[in-house]
Amino acid sequence: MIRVLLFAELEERLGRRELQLKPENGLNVEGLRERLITDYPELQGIENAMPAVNEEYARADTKVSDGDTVAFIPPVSGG
Amino acid sequence: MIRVLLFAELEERLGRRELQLKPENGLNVEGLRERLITDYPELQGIENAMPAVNEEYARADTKVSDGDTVAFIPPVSGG
Amino acid sequence: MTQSRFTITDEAVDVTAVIDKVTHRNAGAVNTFIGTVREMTKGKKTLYLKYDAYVPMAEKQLARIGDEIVRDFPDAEVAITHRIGELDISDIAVVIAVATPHRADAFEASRFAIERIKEIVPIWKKEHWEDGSSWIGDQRETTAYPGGSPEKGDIE
Amino acid sequence: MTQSRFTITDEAVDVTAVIDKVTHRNAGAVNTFIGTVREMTKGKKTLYLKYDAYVPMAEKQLARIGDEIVRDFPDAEVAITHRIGELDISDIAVVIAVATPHRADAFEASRFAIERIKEIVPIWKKEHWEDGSSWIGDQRETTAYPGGSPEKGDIE
Repeated sequence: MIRVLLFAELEERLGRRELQLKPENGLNVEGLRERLITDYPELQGIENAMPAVNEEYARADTKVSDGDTVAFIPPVSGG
Repeated sequence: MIRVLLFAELEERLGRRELQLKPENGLNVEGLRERLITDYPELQGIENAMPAVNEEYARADTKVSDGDTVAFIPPVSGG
Repeated sequence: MTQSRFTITDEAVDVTAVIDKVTHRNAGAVNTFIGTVREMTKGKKTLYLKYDAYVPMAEKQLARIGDEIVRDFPDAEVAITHRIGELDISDIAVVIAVATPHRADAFEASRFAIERIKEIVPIWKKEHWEDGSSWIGDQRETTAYPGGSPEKGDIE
Repeated sequence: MTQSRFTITDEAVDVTAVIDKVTHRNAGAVNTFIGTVREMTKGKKTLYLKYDAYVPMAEKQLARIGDEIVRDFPDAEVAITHRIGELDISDIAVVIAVATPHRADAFEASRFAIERIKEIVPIWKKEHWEDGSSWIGDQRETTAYPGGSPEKGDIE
């Protein structure tokens, strides 16, 4: 499974922080995001979140596979 | 009397921090400095010290009179 | 094991403990930046804040900021602690401490660190005002997105 | 009476106490500069330092620096404590704390304060090395005058 993490407003919209998604051949970050937008239309704003794979910022074309953790990081506001 | 204060290297050269000088009519900071140079030739470097009268930086032509405190402040190195 | 220099915590931040992590015999200067919860922002009164973080990644990103500083200032020692959870007015949200042999570098590196935190560290602030609450969606603290995330036009 | 914000002391400086003097509900940022005694300077090993001051005038000059900062940053709160007497390696010589609503001002004001201390505050440092000692005669810490005060050619 792929572990998906959502934070801040995204977490609030979804009502939880974590999802499990089935891996599929050739899936990349952008494909995974599109699946989320389709399956969870309440995740408005996810298109502007920065993706991270296994705790490192990742590109849209980064491949994701079984066992990976993919996080969608809304604009940050620490400090 | 005029109280004269000397610090750091000047204090070490003189062997003490404080002097009392007799006031005289029309005496200003520069005149006082010249008297010190004459009376205490060991005060090398006093010509480069910043004068202060009553705890405020003063100009060479600032008048000094009975009861004043005149300090000679070598280049500072705090911080 | 020594305590990590790059930490997310849900407890009150001890400024002195962060400073102690960086001071050493050849530090002549320590610059510390402390971010606190401010009551008034543009005429709006904050009651309290909530910070959340993606903790393991946030700690990695803080450590990355430390690495970036050491790349530019090889003699620098850096420690950063960011608090999460509910914070009241005047509570400390973040403490950055940078020790360097000479003071100009300490100022520059500390300034870099706080700007970089607002760019790359996955921490989010939710403001609670008298009349509602909102996740703050912009890392420069200048814009709040009522919807919680920026609209397309806001980030180009 | 509240403790003065601009102090010369012969005791160890408590960083937190200085910071506490400036934090308030509308401070969002506190910048702290801590000057410590560094062991090595240009390959020369310091054993300890002695600071001396013209105390009442030094406190007035510190307060003046605070006034200068508030003139430029009306919302700033400033506190400065400088220690005198004998200091060992890593001891704190000076703590500057500046609180402002926004962080850029805190950095700028704190930086201004340390530079200004080195220009106008009557405090002197005597370095004790393995092979001797000297009053440091230049406010930018770049030149030591073996005679303890600059020669004519050194200050133009």
